[in-house]
Amino acid sequence: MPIIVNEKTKAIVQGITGKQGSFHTKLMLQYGTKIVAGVTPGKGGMKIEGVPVYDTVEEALEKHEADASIIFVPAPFAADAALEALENGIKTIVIITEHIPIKDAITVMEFAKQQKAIIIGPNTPGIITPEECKLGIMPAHIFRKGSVGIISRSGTLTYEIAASLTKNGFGQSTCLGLGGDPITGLNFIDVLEMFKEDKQTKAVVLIGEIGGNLEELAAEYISRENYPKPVVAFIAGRTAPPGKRMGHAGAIIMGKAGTAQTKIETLRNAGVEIAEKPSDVAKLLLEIVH
Amino acid sequence: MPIIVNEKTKAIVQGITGKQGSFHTKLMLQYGTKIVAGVTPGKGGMKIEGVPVYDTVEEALEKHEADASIIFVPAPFAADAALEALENGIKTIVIITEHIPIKDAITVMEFAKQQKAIIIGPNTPGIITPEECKLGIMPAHIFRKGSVGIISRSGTLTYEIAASLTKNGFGQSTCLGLGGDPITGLNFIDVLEMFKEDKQTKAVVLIGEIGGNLEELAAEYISRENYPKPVVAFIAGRTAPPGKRMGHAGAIIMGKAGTAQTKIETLRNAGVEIAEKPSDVAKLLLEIVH
Amino acid sequence: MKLFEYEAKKILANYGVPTPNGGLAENSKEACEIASRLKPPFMVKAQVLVAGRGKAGGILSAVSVSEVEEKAEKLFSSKIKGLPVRKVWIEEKINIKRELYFGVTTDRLHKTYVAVASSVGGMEIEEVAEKAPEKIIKFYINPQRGFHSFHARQIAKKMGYKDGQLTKLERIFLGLYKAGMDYDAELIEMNPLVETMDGEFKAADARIIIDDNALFRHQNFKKRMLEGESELTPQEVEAIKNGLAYVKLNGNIGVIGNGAGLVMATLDTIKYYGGEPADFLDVGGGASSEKIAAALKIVLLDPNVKTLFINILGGITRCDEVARGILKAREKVGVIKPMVIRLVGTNEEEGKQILTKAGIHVLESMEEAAKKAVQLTKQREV
Amino acid sequence: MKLFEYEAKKILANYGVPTPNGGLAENSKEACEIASRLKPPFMVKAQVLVAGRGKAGGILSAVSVSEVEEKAEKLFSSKIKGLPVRKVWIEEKINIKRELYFGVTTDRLHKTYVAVASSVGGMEIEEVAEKAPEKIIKFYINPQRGFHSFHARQIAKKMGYKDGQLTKLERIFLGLYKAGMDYDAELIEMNPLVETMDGEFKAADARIIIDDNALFRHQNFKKRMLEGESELTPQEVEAIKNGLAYVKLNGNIGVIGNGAGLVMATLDTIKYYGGEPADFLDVGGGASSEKIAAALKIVLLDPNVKTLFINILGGITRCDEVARGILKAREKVGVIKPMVIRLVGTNEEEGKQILTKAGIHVLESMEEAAKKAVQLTKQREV
Repeated sequence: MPIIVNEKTKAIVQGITGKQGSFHTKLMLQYGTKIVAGVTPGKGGMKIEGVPVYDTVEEALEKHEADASIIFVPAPFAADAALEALENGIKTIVIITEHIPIKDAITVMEFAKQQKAIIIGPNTPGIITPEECKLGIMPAHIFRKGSVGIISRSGTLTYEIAASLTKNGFGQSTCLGLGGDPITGLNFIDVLEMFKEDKQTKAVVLIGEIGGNLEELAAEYISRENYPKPVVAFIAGRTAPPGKRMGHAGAIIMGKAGTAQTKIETLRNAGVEIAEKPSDVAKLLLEIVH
Repeated sequence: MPIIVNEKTKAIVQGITGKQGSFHTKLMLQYGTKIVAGVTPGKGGMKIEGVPVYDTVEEALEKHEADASIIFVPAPFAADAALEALENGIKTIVIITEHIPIKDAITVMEFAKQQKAIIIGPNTPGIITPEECKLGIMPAHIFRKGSVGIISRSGTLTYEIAASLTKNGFGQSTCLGLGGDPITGLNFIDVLEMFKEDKQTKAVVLIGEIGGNLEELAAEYISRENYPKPVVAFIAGRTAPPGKRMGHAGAIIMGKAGTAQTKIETLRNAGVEIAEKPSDVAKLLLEIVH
Repeated sequence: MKLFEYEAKKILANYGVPTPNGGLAENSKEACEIASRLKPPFMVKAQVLVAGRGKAGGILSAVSVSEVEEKAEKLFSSKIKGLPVRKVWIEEKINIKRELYFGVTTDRLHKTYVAVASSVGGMEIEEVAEKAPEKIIKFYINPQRGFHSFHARQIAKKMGYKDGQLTKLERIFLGLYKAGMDYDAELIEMNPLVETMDGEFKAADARIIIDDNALFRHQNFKKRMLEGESELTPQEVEAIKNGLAYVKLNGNIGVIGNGAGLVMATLDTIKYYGGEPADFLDVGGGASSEKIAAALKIVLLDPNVKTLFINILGGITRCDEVARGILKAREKVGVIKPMVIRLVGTNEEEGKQILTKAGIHVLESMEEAAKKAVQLTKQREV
Repeated sequence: MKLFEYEAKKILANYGVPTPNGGLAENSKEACEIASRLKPPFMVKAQVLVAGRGKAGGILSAVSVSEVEEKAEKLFSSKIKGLPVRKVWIEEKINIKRELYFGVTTDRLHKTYVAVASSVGGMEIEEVAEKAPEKIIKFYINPQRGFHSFHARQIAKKMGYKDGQLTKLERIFLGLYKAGMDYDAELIEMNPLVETMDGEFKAADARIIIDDNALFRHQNFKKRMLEGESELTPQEVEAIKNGLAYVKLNGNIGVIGNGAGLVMATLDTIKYYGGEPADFLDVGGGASSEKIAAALKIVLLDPNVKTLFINILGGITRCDEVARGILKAREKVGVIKPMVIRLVGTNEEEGKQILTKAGIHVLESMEEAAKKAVQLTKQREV
């Protein structure tokens, strides 16, 4: 039983009629994810890949049962979609959308806290529990069911590392992208705690990057809690200059804060194995296993 | 043990340095109310009637213990003062101030709900538990300790009726003004419930007026709950024309809603004795007692 | 404070709500000019602050520019429910498929704003609520979370709209809500909000009432109100300027008291004894002699007032101040009408002395005093 | 997006925050005119979007109007940290009793806005936080409840102020907060906020950074940015227009990839093998061949770039689209530089075929490819 999503998860897709929304609905259905309904305001009555589309989440939930939502709505309207899902009782929300204003994200996170709901993202590839449920846009074929949990702030870098793990015989329990924005729903500690309780997960891979201090806080947590499972980390952005956003809104070194060096050092001091290159992650896991 | 305030209540006065604030601080102290501190931004360090004044509620509560606040702050700033009291943990707040914008009052009430705090007012004469505690601006000499609870939407009309009760030998447990604004912290039902539990209270006087339907809802409640104590009501505004605000912001008949006639009728149907004139309240109570 | 239709429409238009093309005229020539820039047929609407303006003949239609001039002239030279017409709004008539209602107001019980929508519009929403309550959609707005696009869509959906109309209504509802919040509206509504034959929506009539207590945040409107251009009578404006609450009534006993509830009860008691109050005047708490004098001036100058009943229960209000104010006003206004005065509470004795010396009789019981006032008035009527 | 000092001050002034009297000059003659309307002495401040402008000679003082002209001339003809000075802000010098700090920014851990205040200002707040953390006051703003007057007073009180100064600071803090919210500021600060000798407060310097993702709500600023008047280089603007994320670096290996983390890791890997990346360029997810071509154009036109390393891990991004984009760009730009391409994932085979046919070698391992790129570059350096 992995974390957050599994074979029983029933999801709706908000923004299902858009280019991305419809494309990934197809892929998620192919993967076996239970997509029960879609929502696009003004497009109610359509079908996308056989999935019925509604104008409002309220209406979709009158007709279908769902506990999760994945959001592909364009940035100016994405926060509204998330609030709609929250107010209608959805407890797991994956926000794929990039470029959501910080102010909007803050509003969403506050409401989610009150509703005791989980937000994955924004600006995330989503979450996948291999062979059970994919709520996201990650290429599915690189993942295998297994015992390594992945928590990441980056999309393609996760695929790079997951593919390498799979190739080296390490399947995954659940892989989750926190999201590349400064304000995201989950942080490393939240997910480390979930993996701690999850029996399927035997080791955790943490993929961080410059900006903020969530990796440092994770290190503190690992050290303080004497974290019971091995953790391997890769931190991107060792060569990033300060004051520049490296693609992700959240990947920026402010003054002296948020450098890869500090993150690496703090994690290492907490007993976390540090990969120098993406391919080292699998090597380090092999060493730990032996 | 009467309701909300008693001899143990310790209060601060917000807006203590103003004309009204300082005048009524003196009268409340004379009545024996425990006023432990005052707050007026920019006036910290002063003393009013021997009460130390602070710039913020935070500071006042660092130095003194208090569980209530009475607010005399001018309307444009009164909501801010109430929010300050709430955020600093005060659980009983009397807002004397009149003319607070509805939008501001709504903000205060929402925050109070979250903090599980009681707001009396705005636009209220306050609350008095005779011979124990007066948190308000009512003339103290007309009240006597006794067993009649008074809930009212009007100030001077309460004095009129309370004085007549006292003259006729009926003392009061607690007298409380809900406030003359459309949005107030407490409604009749809230206070009827408190009086129900209060052993000292043997009968309740309900003083209503035109506007809204809180009297009608109180009638429903009395009838539904088979309210265990006798209730006598006086409703002001039988001759008020529709669409006109009668002094209080809340005293207005909108279309056909909020007339005195409907209120009287509904209350009467719920078994409440209706006084035709203010002096009839005491007469009806005498009848009930005999 | 009520805004004129043209003001409400301008505000809504600024918030993205479609309104019919139109313009404001202060005389029939201007009306003509405006009409010549618009597409016929036209609506010619008197800008007066009363409900039921349409039924009272304040809304006329015209098919040509010359007819606009004629109808405007007619409005300018008439009174609508007793009010002179100073401004006329000319707009393009819209072809109506369906009349809807949408508004935001406050709710006492829920202590918040409530959005009210109905697929039946064009009549008072209270009337709809009575006749077809199932046609009313109410949404209570969480004051901290606010009213969001998706709320607007949920409402539009429940009104039976879909496709592009759903999102059009979404923007209109949201625009109205934002306007309402920014302008401290205690009521903001489009009635009717019209669905046109080609599937568009337009606010055919709009109403905004600004919370009087929030007028300090809207100084331009406050100024207009105090300058007399509002739904208020000159006496009501005079009262506001003096911090008094005044409402004109139809009787002949002038009433002044302290405290809204007490004054209402005074009116009721007068009526109980067979009299007819001429007004409601609340001087509020702790009134100075100047304020009392201003109150007396307003009431004494009302030609309908035959006698004056002053009911003071002194708490913060001091009876001696009241007494001095009464004498001051009598002197200044120079109008002598019989007075019945009930004066009890703080500094009662001093107050009584002052008045007794001046030959004014003072009573202690409100009910006795009311009876006396009715009696005196009846004598004067004979 | 960074705003200029003069813009930030104008915004703050609109929200009731006192700022020194001043004006904006585009040449030294205008500077002169502005100064003649102000009270000497003056500050002459280059409007450039870099930190540390003061130390770099971008802020000068002058005692007379003629000296203003002279100093302005000096600034207009110089570069501050490599940036040309196009505008100069002239203002009255204020007499400083104390320099304070107040700002509002976002906090990742608490997922909300945080107000930061300090009785030590005039230097980077991070420096204060490091040297004297006890001098920093932080207040996390509840996003639903907001920042109220009383919060501002609590902060001012903790900064040691009382009496009238307390309420002055209250209004200033609240004004800044409101400006920050209305302008979607991810950072808004006054540094220093000056307490003058006569007990007043003035924002002597001000900084606003608008959240780039919220620029759609601030079209005037977005327009200005896209027109090139911003902290961005022309290449960065070109990248933004094409929906690309581009950062210029100091090396000579041009890097393009899909996904921010992957590109960062690519840079790190290049460095690991002894190379120096010339840029960071993320084409994002699902890039079209046009987007890829635009990316190549930006990187190929950088004269420092000796070789190009393209790292694509196809998920949503299709490898054949990438391949076509590469060929298109090479043709269009007409600049031939050695390329190392790593291409795996969706439609990998097709992509490889397209490139191989065009004589471009394609690798599968990112690390192999990085090694190869470094090698190639070293060869070209010799």
